[in-house]
This record gives sequence, C-alpha cells and structure tokens, in this order.
Amino acid sequence: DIEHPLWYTAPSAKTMELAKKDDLSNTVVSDGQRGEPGFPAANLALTDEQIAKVKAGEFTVAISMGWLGDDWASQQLIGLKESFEAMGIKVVAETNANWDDAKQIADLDAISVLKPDLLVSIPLNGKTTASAYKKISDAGTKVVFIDQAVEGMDPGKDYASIISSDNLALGMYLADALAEATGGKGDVAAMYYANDFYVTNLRYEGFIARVEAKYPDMHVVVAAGHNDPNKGQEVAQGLLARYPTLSGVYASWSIPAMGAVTAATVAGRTPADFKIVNENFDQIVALNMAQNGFIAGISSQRPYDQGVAEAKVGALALLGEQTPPYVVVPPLKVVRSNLAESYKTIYRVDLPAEMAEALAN
Amino acid sequence: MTRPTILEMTDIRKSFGNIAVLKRVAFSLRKGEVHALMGGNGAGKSTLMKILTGVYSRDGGSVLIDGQPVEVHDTAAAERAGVAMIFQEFSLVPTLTVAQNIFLKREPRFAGTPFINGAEMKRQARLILEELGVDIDPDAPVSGLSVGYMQIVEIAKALSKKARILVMDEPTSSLSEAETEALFELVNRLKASGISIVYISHRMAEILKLCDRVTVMRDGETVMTADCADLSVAQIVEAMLGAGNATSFEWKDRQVPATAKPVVQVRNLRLDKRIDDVSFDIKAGEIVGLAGLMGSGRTEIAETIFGRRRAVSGEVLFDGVPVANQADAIARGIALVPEDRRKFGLVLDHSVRDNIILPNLERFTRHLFVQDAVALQTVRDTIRDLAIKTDGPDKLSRLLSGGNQQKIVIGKWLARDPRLLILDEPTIGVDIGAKSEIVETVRAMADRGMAVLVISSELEELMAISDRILVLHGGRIAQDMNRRDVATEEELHHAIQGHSRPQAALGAA
Amino acid sequence: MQSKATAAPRPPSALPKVQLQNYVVYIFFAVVLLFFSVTIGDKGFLSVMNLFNIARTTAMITVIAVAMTFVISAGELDLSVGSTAALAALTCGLVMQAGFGWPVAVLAALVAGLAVGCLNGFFVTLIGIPSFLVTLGMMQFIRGLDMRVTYTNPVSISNQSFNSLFGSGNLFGVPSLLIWSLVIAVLGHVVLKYTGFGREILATGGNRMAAEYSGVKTRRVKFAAFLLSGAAAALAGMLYSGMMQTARFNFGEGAELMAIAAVILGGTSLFGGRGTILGTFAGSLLIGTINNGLIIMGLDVSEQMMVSGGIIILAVAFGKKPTA
Amino acid sequence: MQSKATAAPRPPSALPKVQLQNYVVYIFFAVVLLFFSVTIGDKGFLSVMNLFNIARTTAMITVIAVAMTFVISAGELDLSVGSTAALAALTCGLVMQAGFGWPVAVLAALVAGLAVGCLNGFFVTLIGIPSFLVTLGMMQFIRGLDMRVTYTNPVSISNQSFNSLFGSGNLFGVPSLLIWSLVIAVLGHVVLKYTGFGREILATGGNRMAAEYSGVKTRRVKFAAFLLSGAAAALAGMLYSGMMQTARFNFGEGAELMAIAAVILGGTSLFGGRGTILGTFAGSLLIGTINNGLIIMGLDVSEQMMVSGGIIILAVAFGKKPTA
Ligand SMILES: Nc1ncnc2c1ncn2[C@@H]1O[C@H](COP(=O)(O)OP(=O)(O)OP(=O)(O)O)[C@@H](O)[C@H]1O
Ligand SMILES: Nc1ncnc2c1ncn2[C@@H]1O[C@H](COP(=O)(O)OP(=O)(O)OP(=O)(O)O)[C@@H](O)[C@H]1O
Ligand SMILES: [Mg+2]
Ligand SMILES: [Mg+2]
Repeated sequence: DIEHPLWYTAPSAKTMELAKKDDLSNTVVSDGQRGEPGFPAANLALTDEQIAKVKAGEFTVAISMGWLGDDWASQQLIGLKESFEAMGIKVVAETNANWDDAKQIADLDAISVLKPDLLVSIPLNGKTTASAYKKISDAGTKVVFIDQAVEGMDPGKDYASIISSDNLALGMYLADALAEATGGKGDVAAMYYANDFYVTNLRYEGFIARVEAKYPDMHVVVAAGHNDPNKGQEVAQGLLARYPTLSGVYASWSIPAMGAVTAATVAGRTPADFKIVNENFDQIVALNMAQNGFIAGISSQRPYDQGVAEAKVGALALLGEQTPPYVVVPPLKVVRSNLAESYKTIYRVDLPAEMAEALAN
Repeated sequence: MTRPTILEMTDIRKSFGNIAVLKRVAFSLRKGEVHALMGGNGAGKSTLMKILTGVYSRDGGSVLIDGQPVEVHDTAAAERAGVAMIFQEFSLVPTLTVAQNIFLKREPRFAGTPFINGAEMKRQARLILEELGVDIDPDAPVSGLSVGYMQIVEIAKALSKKARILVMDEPTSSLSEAETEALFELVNRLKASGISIVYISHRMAEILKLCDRVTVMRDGETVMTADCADLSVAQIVEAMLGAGNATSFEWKDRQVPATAKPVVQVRNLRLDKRIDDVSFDIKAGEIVGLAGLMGSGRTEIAETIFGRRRAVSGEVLFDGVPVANQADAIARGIALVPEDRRKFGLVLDHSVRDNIILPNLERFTRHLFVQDAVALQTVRDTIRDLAIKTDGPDKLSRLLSGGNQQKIVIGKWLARDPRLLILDEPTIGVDIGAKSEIVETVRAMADRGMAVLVISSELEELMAISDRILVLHGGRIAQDMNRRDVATEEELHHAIQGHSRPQAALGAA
Repeated sequence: MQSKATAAPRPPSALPKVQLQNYVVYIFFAVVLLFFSVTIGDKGFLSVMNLFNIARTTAMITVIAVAMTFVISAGELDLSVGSTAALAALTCGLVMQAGFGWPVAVLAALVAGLAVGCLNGFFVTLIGIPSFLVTLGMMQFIRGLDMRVTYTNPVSISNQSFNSLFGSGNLFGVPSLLIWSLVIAVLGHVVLKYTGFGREILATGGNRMAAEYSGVKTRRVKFAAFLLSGAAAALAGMLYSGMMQTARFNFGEGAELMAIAAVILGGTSLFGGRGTILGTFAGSLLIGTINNGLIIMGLDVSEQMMVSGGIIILAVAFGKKPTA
Repeated sequence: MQSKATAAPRPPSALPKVQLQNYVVYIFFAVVLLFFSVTIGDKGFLSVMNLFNIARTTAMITVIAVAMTFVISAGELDLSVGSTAALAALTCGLVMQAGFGWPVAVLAALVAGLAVGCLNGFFVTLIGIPSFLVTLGMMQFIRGLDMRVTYTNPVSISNQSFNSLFGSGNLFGVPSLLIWSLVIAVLGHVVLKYTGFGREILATGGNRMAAEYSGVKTRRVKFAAFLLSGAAAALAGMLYSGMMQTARFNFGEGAELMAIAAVILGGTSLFGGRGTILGTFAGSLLIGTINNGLIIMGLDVSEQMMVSGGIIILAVAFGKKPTA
C-alpha cells in the first residue's frame, strides 16, 4: 500500500514465481523485451580463426553511451576498448548523451557520417531514439545494444543482440542483501530513480517482488524518488526524518547510496541499526563496506564482462554470424565477507590497500 | 490681442507618497503663445507638464483642451489630444539610431504594407535636423552622442509630431548659443503657425526674449502669471525665490593670488578628429572658462586632462608631471564633474547619500569600514549648502527633480576638495538661486588655491565665473581673454563664432 | 555585463572595430567550418548528409533562440522554453493518441505553448516579478507537469504525416527541419528588423521609460514577446517529437541555456535593446557545428566539452580588443 | 528583467509597498515554515535534526549564492560556479590521495577556485566579453576538465579531520556545514554593506560609468567579485565532498541556477546595483526548506517540482501588487 513510482507496473506472475526460489544463482530471471530467454554471456566465444578474420577486416566501431561518470560506464568502456583493441577493431567515435535523448540523436547522426562498421550503444529511451538507430542500421552498420533495444528494430535483422544485466535478478539480490543485513525484519525504504528508465524500473520491480515473495516480516513502508543522483542525500534525510525507525534502505545507485550514508550519519544512526544496499559496486561504496560502514550489501553488475560480451557479439556480427538476441550477464551479490574476492572478479585486480586494511580490522 | 485659450489646467494636485508636490496648481495656455513656466528646482514644473502628457496621473483637478475636459492616461492619449513634450531627462532609446528615435511609433511604411520604409524615415529625419541647423547622421546610434546632440534629437522628435501644444522642458539647457538661436527661430515660426508652446527654462535672458507670458511656480503652487512685456528679470526671480532671496548673478573681480606656477599645463594637445593643437595653463587659484561651439571638443579636452582619453600627441602635465591615467589623475587631486549627469554623474537607483559618499569613500573609510555616521554629516552639509530639495538623504536620486540631481553631482565633487576641479556644463538645469550659490562656492574654493576649469555653453555663466576665458575654435585655442577685458556677452559670442563661416548663423535660412 | 546606459565614450578609432565585432559570429562560423573542412572534410564532415545533420539537430535550438532574441531584446529572459517544448510535444502526442488528426494536435500544442507564454507574460508584466524567477519557477512547474501527465513514459507518435512534416521528412530533398528553421529565422528577422513591433521590442529593451514616453505600450510588447517565445517553444517541441516520433517529458532539458548562448553569441545584448536574428541563427549553427565536428574528429566527451567551452569564449574574444 | 535605467514610473502609493517587498522573502520563509510545521511538524519536520538537515543541504548553495550576490550586484553573472565546485572538490581529493595533509589540499582547492575566478575576471573585465558567455563557456570547459582528470571516476576522501571539518562534523552540537554557511553569510553581509569594497560593488553595478568617474576602479572591482565567486565555489566544493566523503566530477550540476534563484529571490536585482546578503541567505533557506518539506510530505518528484516551481513564483507575487 505504498505509493509506487509513476511508471510502476506490478511484477508478472512468472516473476513472482521465480521470486520465491531460494537460490537464483543458476536462473536467468529477466526475459528479453520480446520474451526471449536470456543467453548467458559466459557461453559466448570466438574461435581463433574468427579472431584472425576480424583482425584482417580492419573494422571500425563507434560507442555511444547514455551517460558517463560511474564505474559501470567506465568499466564497461574498458571492457569494450580492451577487447576491440585485442581484435584490431578501431574505435572511431565515442559519445556521451549525458541523459539527453536529443543529444543522443545528434550524437548518432554525427556517428552515422563516419559510417562505422559497428555501433555499440545504450539507448536512453526505446522510443525516442529509435529512428536514429534505424537510420544507422539501414546504412549497413551492425548494431549491438546495451541493456535495451529500440522500437521498430528486430534482432538478427536490424541489430545483433542486446547485452544486459539480469536486472530483475539484480533487484532480487538487493532484497536478499537487505534482508540478510536487517535480519529480514522491520521497516525499510526504497529510493528509486524517478524517471522512466528501462533497467532501473526492472530492478525496482525485482526488489519489490522479492520482498513480497520471500520476506513477509520486512516492510517497505515508503518509496521515494529522485531525478538527480546528487539529490540522494536530501531524499534520504527526508525519509529518516519522517521514519526514524527505519532499519534499512535500498538506495539505488552508488551516489544516492553515499548520500544516504551521509544522511544516516548526521541522523545519528549507526551501521549497527541501519543498513544500506545499492546496485553499483564502485570504489566508494566498497570502501564504506570494508570500513564496516552503512553499506551492507551491493548487488553488483559485471560491467567489464558486459563490455567484453558486447565486443564479442559485435565481432561475431561483423563476421555475419548469427548471435543470440538477448545475452545476459548475471549479477553478483557482494557482502563484506566476499568483498575481496568480488573485487577481484569485477575489477580484475586485488583489493586496494586502503580497503584491504579496512577489511582486516 | 487676447487669443482664445487652448489649455486650461485648474486645481491640479499631485503627491508622491505623502509629499504634496502640486497643491492646486492652475495653468492656462492661449493659442499661438509662448508661455514660460518658471520656478526653482523642485517647484513642480516638470511634474505639472508630465500630468498634461499622461506620464503621471493627477490626484485632483481638471484639464480642459479647447474647452473640453480630457483624460490623458498615457502618452499615446496625449499625442491624440495634440500634445507633445520635449522631456527634461531625455526620453531617447540609446540603442536605436537618431532616425529610429525620432520616428519611434510613427515610422513611415511602404505603402500598403506593415514594413518600415527606412530610407524615407532617414530622409525625413535629415530634413527636420537640417531645419534645426545641425548636421547629425540619422544613422548614428544615440548612445554615442553628446548631451547637446541628444537634446537636439529630442527636440526633433517632438517637432516631428506636429502637435498643437508643445511642451519644452528646458530644451536649451545643453545647447550652445548657435543652436539656441536656431531653436528660437523655429519656435517663432511654430508660434506664427498657431502652435501653442509651454517653455520651461532657467535661462532668464531667453524668457523675456522669447515668451509672451510667464507663470511662476513656487513649492507646488502658482504664484504669478503675467505678460512678459510688463516684467523684468528681477521681478521674476523675486517671484521664484521669494522676496529678499533674489541673488545677483554677475561677475566680481577676484583677488587672484598670483601664483606663478601653473597647476596644469596642456601642451600641444592633439586628439582624434576635433582637437588639433591646444595649449594652455591653469594656475592655482585661477578659474579658467573654456568656450566653444557645440561639438568643438571641449568635453574631450576635459576628459583628456582627467586621464580618460589618450592624446594622439602632446601632453598634459599636472604639477609638471604627465597624468598617466584616470586613477593617477584622481589620486593626484583632479576631479571632473561630467556633463552627462545621468550617464556619468549619478547612480540613479542609489540614494542621495550614497551618491555623495561614492567619490569620497576613501575619506570616510576607517579600518575597511565606511563610517556612515561621519559621512552623513557631510551629506547633510552638502544638501544644505546647495539647497538640494529632497525628502531626506535616503531618497533615491532618480526621484529628484532634474536640477536637484545636478546639484548632487556638483556637491559630491566639491566634497572631495580637489586641487584641480573641472566642471563640464555644471549648472545644466540648475535654478538661478542655486547657480549663484555654486558660483560663490567655487570661487571660495579657488580663493583657497584650487585651480578650476569651467566648460559652459551658457555665456552668462561663463562670464560670471571665469577669471580668464579660452575660446576653442577649429581645434585650437583661438583666443585667450582676460575676463576684465570682455565687456559684453556679445563680444564673447563673436569670439566663439569668430572665424566661422556664415553657415553658423543657423536657422536664418 | 555592462549596462547599455553607461557605455564608455568610444574613441573614434574604435568605430570600425565595433563594426567588425558585429560580424564576429559569422567570421568565426566561417573559420570553424573551414577548420573542420580541412581537418575532417574527408571523414564525412563535408558530406551533404552531415551538413543536413547539423541543420537538423540545431533546428530546435534555432527556433527557440529566434523567439528568445525577441525576449532578450525586450530586456527579459525565458528559462521555461525547454519544459514548454516538452509540454507541447506531449500534448501533441497525447491528442493524436486520443484519435485526433495532426492538425488538431498541432493546434493543441500551440495552445499549450501560448498558455505558458501567457502565464509568464502575466507574472512579468502585470505583477512585476523578475522574468528570471518567473520563468525559472515555470520551468520547474511545467517539467513536473510533464512528468505527472505521462508518468514519465514516452508517448509514441505514429502519424506519419506529422512526423514527416515536423521531423524526419524532406521537401525537395531538403530536410523539413532545415526548412522550419530557415522559415522561422527569416520571419523573425523581418519582424524584428522591419516592422513596428520589432522596433517597439528594441525600444522597450533599450530604455523602457523612453519607449513609454514615445507611446510604446511596453507591457503589451513584453507580453507579446513571451507569447512568441511560448509558441516557438511549442513548435520546437513538435520538431523534437516529429524527429523522434515520440514525445517525452525530458525533452528540451538545457535547451534554454543553449538558446540563450546562441542569442548572445550572435551579438544580441543580454541587457536588451539590441538584437539580431541573423546573428542568433549563426550562433545556433556555430554551436551545432562545433558539437558535430568534434565528435567526427573522434574527441572523447571530456575533450569535446573542454574544446567547445573554450571556443565559445574565444569566438567572442577573437573580435574584441581590450576596451580602454 | 527590467533595466534599472528604465523603471517605469511607479505610482506614489507603491512606495510603502516597495518597503514591504524588501521583506517578502523573510515573510514568505516564515509562512512556509509555519505551513510545514502545522502540516508535517509531527512527521519529523520540526525535529532539530531535520532543521539541521535543511541547513546542511543548503550550505553549499548558500556559500555560492553569497558570492554570487557580489557578482550580480556588480552587474555580472557567474555560471561556472557548479563546475568549479567540482573542480575544487576533485583537486582536494586528489591532493589528499597523493598523500598530502588536508591543509595542503584545502589550499590547492582554493587555488583552483581562484584560478577559475581569475580567468573569468580576465575575459570579462580585460577582454570585455559578456560574463554570461564567458562563464557558460568556462562551465563547460571546467566540467570537461573535471571528467578528464578523473576519467569520471569518483575520488574517495577518507581523511576524517577534513570530512568532519568541512562536511558531516559538528561543533558544540551544531553541524559544521551550518557554521560555514553562517560564517560566510555574516562575512558577506558585513563586507557588502559596511565596507568600501561593498559600496564599490554596488556602485559598479548601479552605473558603471558614474562609478568610474567617481574613482572606482570598476574593472578591479568586477575582477575581485569573480575571484570571490571562484573561492566560494571552491569552498562549496569542499563542503560537498566533505559531506559525501567523496569528490565527483558532476558535483554542483545546476547549482548555478539554484544560487542565482536564491539571490534574486532574496531581493537582489539581476541588473546590478542592489544586493542583500541576508535576503540571499533567506532565499537559499527558503528553497531548501521547500524541498525538504515536500519530501517529508511524501510528494513524488513530479509533484515536488510543480509545487516548488509554483512557490518560487508566488513567493514574489505575494508581496507585489500590480504596478500601474
Ligand atoms: N516619481 C517621484 N517620486 C517622488 N518624488 C518625486 C517624483 N517625481 C518628482 N518628485 C519630487 O517632486 C518635486 C517636483 O519635481 P519636478 O521635477 O516637477 O521639479 P521641477 O520644477 O521640474 O524642477 P527642476 O527645475 O529641477 O527640473 C521634487 O521635489 C521631486 O523630488
Ligand atoms: N557629431 C558627433 N557624432 C558622434 N559623437 C559625437 C559627435 N560630437 C561629439 N560626440 C561625442 O560626444 C562627446 C563630447 O563631445 P565634445 O568633446 O565635442 O563635447 P563639447 O565640445 O563639450 O560639445 P558639447 O557642447 O556638445 O558637449 C564625445 O564623447 C564625442 O565622441
Ligand atoms: Mg524639471
Ligand atoms: Mg561638452
């Protein structure tokens, strides 16, 4: 009976069914936008022969991002660029629409001029930017979508694949992490990104579904939106002022989550009685977790792996191979006990000294 | 010979806040007459006329034109009623050109279209300006004009409206002799064609020369209306200022301390365009007048001494050392009272107090903080000494009457106690009483050793204040005369016109 | 920002410079075009398609900026244009979704834009609130409304006549977006420069009091400028939505700053009284060209921002010499 | 925006009203406080913690807005403050990460802020480019630089003395952020109102030429205003980062508009010549209080935007009566 976001639609029966499963590690929860089953990214592979062919092709690629400025975007870019370099594909353009659909169209228009062989891009919106993608695809550029496709384009024909996190699962892991940290009891809050955005919508949906299905004693008493991650603190403050007994919050991305950390600190709450979970595994929240701070759980994506998968799919598409329409990168649930190991998995390097030290205490 | 009355204003009342500015004023105007409206600064002349032209609404009383009551709520309505006004504080749009300003709201169109015929507009503008005897480019932006030229554009604009009643609020305050003559010619022609004119001025000589009748106001009341033929200047001044307050406004020989050493030496000064080769000195305690035609470059010389302009060649020495820039000039005790009070003289949105404090900030600052209490004393002194009519030191200067604004500008510089005071048209719009006060004050300061350079287009004033008069002509100092040797204004007038071609006899055409 | 009323007396020799400065935006536009043609002309920058792309992506800003030139010349500002564009786009989309034809939808969108202009005009001219505040508040209010009405969901527009007329279509091989911006710019130019209304706008912004004394009804003039701005924003919104075949609540975010930048870059004074539509048009194209060229050059986003920020400053510095 | 030189003649009866208008922001602040106290006082709005929250979240905007009052009073604008805040925060964070102590980091951040102020001042006062353009270009340039320097990654700040001094700490139970904003506001008030420099700022903005003729070095004065603004932005950046224990390239996005809104809401004229720091402070608190109260009321984002946008307009309309 809380007030859900404006764009919210209740989880489907199938989602509710899966939400009841105890162990999700071998399940792909989300389907593609057309109901396609997810293809695990780990199963993608190129033969040596294929790689040699790609190298010989001297292909070019353009990358059009919807935003930059978090580890998700930068790790993904690293994954993309490293893989492309390894395969001899040249990056000829890189754009950032900075959350602005119109800017993304302008970016795509400029990219179309370069006539790259491949485009890897995350559409900010499945409808608004559709024609710009269609134009590029019609001109013969292979398109690989990150997270979602646009309307009016068909897999296999107009684009190669969508590579996405399992966003419903991501939301469910968040619920698991929060329940684990709070003991599955008490009042909690959810902070959400107020704008209609495909992937964050799914995570919210997954979170709500899981809480409903599995944690009857944990009550989501309020959901509050923000349309600017920097405002996370203001929102969290408001929640804590109004619901002083909250035992935890799902605080969406890492920046709002850190805002919630600040809000909790100044509200006199302690990590012992207030838990925050979020969905970006970046340096900042990781450090806080290592330091026994408020961040109790992270439902992490694997942006680097996702970037690599995108590059692989792109390479296959360049060779004219058929690729699975919906490729899924599974989430990773990070808590303090598996922090070091998770860090290595996601970032491919050891935990920074500062975190290691904090973790040791 | 009484002509029919065209305008009848009776019982006009107007207050700003709780200050009554007009108290049951009556004013009437006959067809085809030139009617002088006189009164000290802040007497309410402009306010009365602004009520007539719909700028202000009256609190009470009635206005009859041709015997019919009229309600003018805005300037457009006034124009429909056949009333036009030359405003004292210029009503020009600085970003538009001369022609665009003259024809604002009345632009000629291409027949049958909504589009403005720019060429035709320029042609008509040029015609009107020619009639006024000046050569101004109709395409020049107004922001670049000197005050005198702006005033002419303002006049041209009002004339082009072809009104039946024309109000002129100090039209000649920034004009020099030649343009004034041309204007008078025009006024007489207008009058002959049956147009009625209200003429406001502080220049006494003009009034008797030009006008048929005079109405004098004092403190928001009409104190006298009479035929000019029956009046002397002294009578008018007495009516304006009250019995016994009448002051003389004439030159008295000063015991100039004959210091040998000049404070300022201008050496072979050459500036862009107008100034070719100008040299002169001013000694401590000396008051030097600078006369010249409009646009002859007097202001430019003043600004060069003040360090605002660079000379093309030649130099300005102050105490024998060149003036580097304006900051240097100010630091060494040079002050300039600029001719354009609205542009350069006042922060109109600031109070009288803040305006007077501004050039004296240093003096009132102790340990970073402005000593407002100390400053206030100086402010009050200035208000009292120059008889500035204001509700108090905190009144916004934009709300003061024109003459009182000018007094603030002068007062704030006098408070600085400079070593060289340059006054550029200092008494524009200032009433006769205050003018004499200012002249007295400047003299007293000169007696204490201050050097003074006065630029004025009003020869009477120049004659009254200067020890020595320089005449600027053709980019040079044409004459350097001792005041003692100048017998009449005509003489000076001739000197200024001296080498000029007959075209200077403007308006004779 | 130097008040117009207080321009320094310019030494006569500065006069030709002043003239040059009026053309700075054109000169700089030419320089930028030349630079990109030389460096990336072979990478497709000079292709007709790409030049059309530039015209297409700048169309919305151009349309808004033309009307903004009127508002700024009249001495005001309008920050609500971006959210108004979104409002109009949504109105248009929802009306078509409800089954009406595109002419009805266009009419409804224009009415929405005019309504916002009307409110802005009311608060600024009749209540006397500074336009910065009014239109900032309005910007937020309308954006909230945009979100509320659509639950932040996009509204697709499938009417192909609409989409081709307002967005992605061509007329004789020329993109309709380019035609729209040309038509609006020419119209704006003629109105501002050659009609009485244009003169009144400039007079109002140049010296409101003087304009009043001359019989200009400055309130009405300002009101009209806000109406124009609202209508232009509505048109821009329709162009956005026609181009994307969708309407969305976040259209036009930041468009207000871009438009104002185009206006000022073009040589219009932020203090009112002086305005040039041709300059605005060039300013808008300049911004669009820089953005496009830098992407094609392959600069990354941070470099793009640094360079385009730097160019905006230098474009103007270029034609200036230190003022005395 | 109505030019100071051209204010329409006010009817005399409006005079006492003008006085009231000077207090509108305070009155409205009181009204808003009262309203929230009544409606959501029991829901935590009135708790000391929440009131401190409001002060805390507005601290950054307040600090920027205080300096912005100087800039605006001098007749200019500074749009670069948001990105400068981010630059300073990043500088600070990176210097500490490099192993230096917090005093060095703070110094470095201030230097960064002053450098930006210096550049702004240079282009505006010495080259004579409109400040809107200079600072808009600078805003982009610096934001690009912010991204470049950190590859858009956040920089964590673990120095606890720094974090507590600049961010989340308390002094005698009072949040240090509140203390910072109080100190800056009081300082700003005293300087603007009681020192020669303050008078020079106001005179410069009121009529630049008249100030020049009176011996005010208006270039220097404006330059100083930009320096102040740069330094304040740097401080705001440190407050952001101290509070978040992180620095990030996109800190302070949109802060410039919020700060300008607070300034104008407080009663400072966008055209210069009139400025009040106390009003600015109240304006900033008013905005913060509205945002906070609406969140606690449980309004969703779209409703929050509509209500707060509406309030900004009404807050000023409230004390105005139609001008004749
Ligand atoms: N808008 C206003 N608000 C308040 N007071 C005003 C306003 N306009 C004029 N006054 C006051 O009304 C009085 C009469 O002013 P007015 O301008 O009519 O004088 P004037 O006779 O034209 O003087 P001057 O010869 O100096 O031009 C002055 O004291 C002035 O301060
Ligand atoms: N014909 C003109 N066209 C444009 N600007 C002019 C013209 N005449 C003068 N000015 C400008 O007006 C200002 C003052 O002019 P000038 O030095 O000629 O003053 P002046 O001799 O005192 O004349 P005035 O009696 O008109 O004040 C200068 O800034 C000058 O550039
Ligand atoms: Mg007067
Ligand atoms: Mg002069």
